[in-house]
Amino acid sequence: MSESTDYTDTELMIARSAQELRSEDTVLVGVGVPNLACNLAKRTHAPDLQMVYESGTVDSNPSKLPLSIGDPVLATDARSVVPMADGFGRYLQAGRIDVGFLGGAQIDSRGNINSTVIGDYDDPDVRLPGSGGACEIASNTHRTIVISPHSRRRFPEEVDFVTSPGYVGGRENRAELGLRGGPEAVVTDKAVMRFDEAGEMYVETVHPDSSREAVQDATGWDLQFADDVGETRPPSTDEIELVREELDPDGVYTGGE
Amino acid sequence: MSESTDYTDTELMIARSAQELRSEDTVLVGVGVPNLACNLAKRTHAPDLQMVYESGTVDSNPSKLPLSIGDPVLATDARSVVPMADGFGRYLQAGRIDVGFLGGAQIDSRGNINSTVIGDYDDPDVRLPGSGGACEIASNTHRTIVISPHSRRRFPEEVDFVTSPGYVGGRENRAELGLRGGPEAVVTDKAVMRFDEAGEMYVETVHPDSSREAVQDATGWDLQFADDVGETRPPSTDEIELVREELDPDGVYTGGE
Amino acid sequence: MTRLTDATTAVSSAVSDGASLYLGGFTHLIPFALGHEIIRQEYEDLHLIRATPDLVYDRMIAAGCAGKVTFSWAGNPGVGSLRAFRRAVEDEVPKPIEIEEYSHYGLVSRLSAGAEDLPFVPLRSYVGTDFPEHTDAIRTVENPYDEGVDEIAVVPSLKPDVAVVRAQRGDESGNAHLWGISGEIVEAAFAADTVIVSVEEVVDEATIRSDPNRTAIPGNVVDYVVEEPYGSHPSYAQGYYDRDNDAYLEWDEVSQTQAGIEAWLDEWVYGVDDHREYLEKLDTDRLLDLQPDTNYATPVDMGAY
Amino acid sequence: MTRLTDATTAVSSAVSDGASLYLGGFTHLIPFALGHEIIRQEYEDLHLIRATPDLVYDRMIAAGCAGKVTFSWAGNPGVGSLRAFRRAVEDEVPKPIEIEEYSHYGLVSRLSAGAEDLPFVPLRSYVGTDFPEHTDAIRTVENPYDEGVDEIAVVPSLKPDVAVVRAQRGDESGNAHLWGISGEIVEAAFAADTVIVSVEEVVDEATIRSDPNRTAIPGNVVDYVVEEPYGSHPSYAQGYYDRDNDAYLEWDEVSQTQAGIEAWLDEWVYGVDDHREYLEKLDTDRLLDLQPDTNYATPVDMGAY
Repeated sequence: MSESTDYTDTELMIARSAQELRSEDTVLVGVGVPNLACNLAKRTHAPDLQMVYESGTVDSNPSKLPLSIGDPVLATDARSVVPMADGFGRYLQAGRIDVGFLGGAQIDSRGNINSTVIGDYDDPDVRLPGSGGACEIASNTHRTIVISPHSRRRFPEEVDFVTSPGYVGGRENRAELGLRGGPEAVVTDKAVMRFDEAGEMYVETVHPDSSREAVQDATGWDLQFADDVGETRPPSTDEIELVREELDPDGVYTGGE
Repeated sequence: MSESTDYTDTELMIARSAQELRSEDTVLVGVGVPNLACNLAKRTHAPDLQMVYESGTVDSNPSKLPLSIGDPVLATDARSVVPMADGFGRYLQAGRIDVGFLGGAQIDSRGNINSTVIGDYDDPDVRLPGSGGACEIASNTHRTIVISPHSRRRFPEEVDFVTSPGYVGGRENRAELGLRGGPEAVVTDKAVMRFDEAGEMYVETVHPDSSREAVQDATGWDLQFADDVGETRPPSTDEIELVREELDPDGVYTGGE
Repeated sequence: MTRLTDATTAVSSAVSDGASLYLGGFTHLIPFALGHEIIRQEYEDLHLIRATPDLVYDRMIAAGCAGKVTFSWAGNPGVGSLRAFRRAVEDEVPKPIEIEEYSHYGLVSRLSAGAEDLPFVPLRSYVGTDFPEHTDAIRTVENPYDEGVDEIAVVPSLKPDVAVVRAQRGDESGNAHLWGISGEIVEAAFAADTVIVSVEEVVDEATIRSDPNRTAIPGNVVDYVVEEPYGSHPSYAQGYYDRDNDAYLEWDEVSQTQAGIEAWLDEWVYGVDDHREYLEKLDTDRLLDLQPDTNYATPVDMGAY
Repeated sequence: MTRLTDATTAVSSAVSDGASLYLGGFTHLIPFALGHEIIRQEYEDLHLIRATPDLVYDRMIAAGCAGKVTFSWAGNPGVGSLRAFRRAVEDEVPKPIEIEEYSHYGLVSRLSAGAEDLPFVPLRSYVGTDFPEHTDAIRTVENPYDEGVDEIAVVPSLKPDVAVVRAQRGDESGNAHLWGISGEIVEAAFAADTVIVSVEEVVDEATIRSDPNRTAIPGNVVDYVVEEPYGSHPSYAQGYYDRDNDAYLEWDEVSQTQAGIEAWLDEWVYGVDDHREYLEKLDTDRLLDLQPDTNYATPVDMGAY
């Protein structure tokens, strides 16, 4: 597979996060970039990937890009469709979902995510949409993958509101609290980060067009780097072709940025 | 409607307990005598009676006598069929069932019922089938109707095990405990009994072939009688004809005794 | 017993100022037609309950109907912000609203508890989050068993005064079949005191009884039945129509300002008598483009015994 | 991924001495064929879990497979006593068994909690009864809200090692459609560690995916799929066959003595290799008489989008 040299930041994030998925995984998919990443994985190295949506569709097989997570295209030809109470109870809470994809307005060094509010809760600067299923996805899956643009505003030392718990007081503390799994990777437009034994974020690879300095500058705390920090593998030409021609031909999610 | 003079004790119990049902009722039906009583009511004065079974069938419309409460004849042509968890949770516990029919091996003066064990729980004389849904029916319906043969063994001063709560410590106590409704009538082969303000059983009517003395003799405590205790109305010839020719033509439940 | 009526009667009989109200559907089967009717009847101080407020509550908020919103995700699904909701929360425009916030499972669990008349239900959420600090109803109870966590979050029962839900087909008693994504519709219908079910088609009782496992909403919980073809437009109805995505994108523009919304409401809500008139105002090709191809499920044999 | 195998392999792979075991179905869809296979493989000290032990557990108890029974109603449905169960409890014949007893809702709630990995769930039962005195697992927790009762009963999660359930049709991955009365089958399948699903017919995946709302048991929870026509005989399978009531009445006679049961097991269980051979021993007219008339549900249109 030849490496592409013509790709956008979003396309890199899609291709890189797709690599986090394995064919035997069951993944809780969000609409937009996570949906593209999952579909890309399914069409490449993870053909048996099972996509579950928080609307209660299990092993969806969408014939086109869903417009929302309640899109009928996710129900037609699905393996099963259940009420939300069961999707959250019998799948997520029961530990049957391997991977969750999350975004968020703010992410801190422990992988705690805020998608609720910027500023004071009772007198907000920006009122964000809120958790949706994110709190449950972060609490109950075995691995979460976080996708986000990289900036100081989005990577503050402390989030304004913990919507989705990461390694709250460290890895051990998370397990003691009865929370499963935890953040596995954070994929941004500058780097790929993981979490160390203590549950602290560190940079694993830096993207080809970015740099160690650019990554640190876009982060609100003194970020750790792996001893052997490498360069992120760019998307292949095949991956880019799939995204552009089949998965998002109208450029709904990949055209803009 | 002419009164029948040719009927068995069981037929009288069926016809008399059918009279406790109203057309607008939703009733939790057990197999056997309660099933016959409900179907008799539906074919006579209560055409809109909704029969719900603890197997989760709602407004069943059985084309023949069900052999058990899981009989497919209760599902075919039903209004709705739900998992038991929902039948017990969203119908019974939620207070959507007006009337429950219960039997039992022992009934006491407060209408507490034992269908669990005769003798010591850990070293039983007779191990009975147990609650099934009886505990929930007695706790959650708005009225329960108890059907039982009348004998000192079956009407002891105190039951060996409270499977289904009646007026536990009296009517007020029952409400305080968060229990709905309570026993409305006890129909035996000798009399019809109800419960006074305090939740104590009293005789409302004595059956034509029985007597006040026979009823007291078959009861393990000093039974109260209404001031104006009357005679139970016998079944009509129409009712007996319906039971014998349409509802239980093989005499499965009405033939024996 | 027939419970069939029209939208105007159903809404005026069921809803009153200050009522708590749930409008059903998880981006699928949203009762837009009845939502618009509620706006037309100018109720005030409603407590609006929905996992995903969506455009239907954005409109009700901008119209001044809302006093409080209980929710778990307030966005324009697949598009972006819910602007009227944000204006009300951030700037108190057109009036301040109170909010009560959960995650999806928390909100769904509250309705489940309501449906089963339980005081509360436990769930393994909210640990390590800031929800309990801001949502007083999220509490904990001790686990009385040795197995598992020492304590667990609980949420209390939620019983809306009124639930307005949609289904694809139902009979005149309100026994309804729904398929595809049901979200939290069924829990809400069982939890609410008064229920309006709005269907794409009224069918005879025999059709419903032919497949009782599909009757997720029984007439037992229904008070009013309203037949409204395309009653979920611009949202979806599985097997009937797709989402009118242009309407969702348009709303992102329309809702940039309160004045923009008011002009829109004047034309599309206050300016029409009912949903039929709203549909007639749409271009025909807009509806035609939403039709899926027919794709029947393999039927099951219930057996005649 | 195919999970299709035969009854012998499924049972020998999934079950071991001392395992906790749930055999599904609320008088409907009882997995008799696999129950008999478990007896044939002579497991011991099993913890048998079922709301209604029915004939299938009566046979396993008499065969000496059971060490404990967790249940809520132990009778011969519509007929009378469950005699082997009673002999074991009353007289320790053929060996003593431990019992753990609930009401139906209590047992179903335990499986629901297991299916959702909750430590416990509340229910409004057991107030004023003698259950809590004899069943230690029934406890209470305080209601942390002002609304409703001060305290409420709870039951703990129950996760059987193995669940054996039946459905009318399933694909080779174990995605199964079931209809009619499902009892507590689905909760148990989600609660158990290992699941065997036995179906009347194996169908292709497209049939299952044509009606995803009907897929109550997804392959996600299934380990082994076994195709067994008439696998619930003598109990029912909606749309496929009625109960063989003579067999239930006969059992009332057969089970009068332990010796009677042993003779019956010798002929009908140990004396045959598999369920096919058991069926071949039955008179043909006995099966023919159980066929219902065909009666299809009105299908739904899922739409192709």
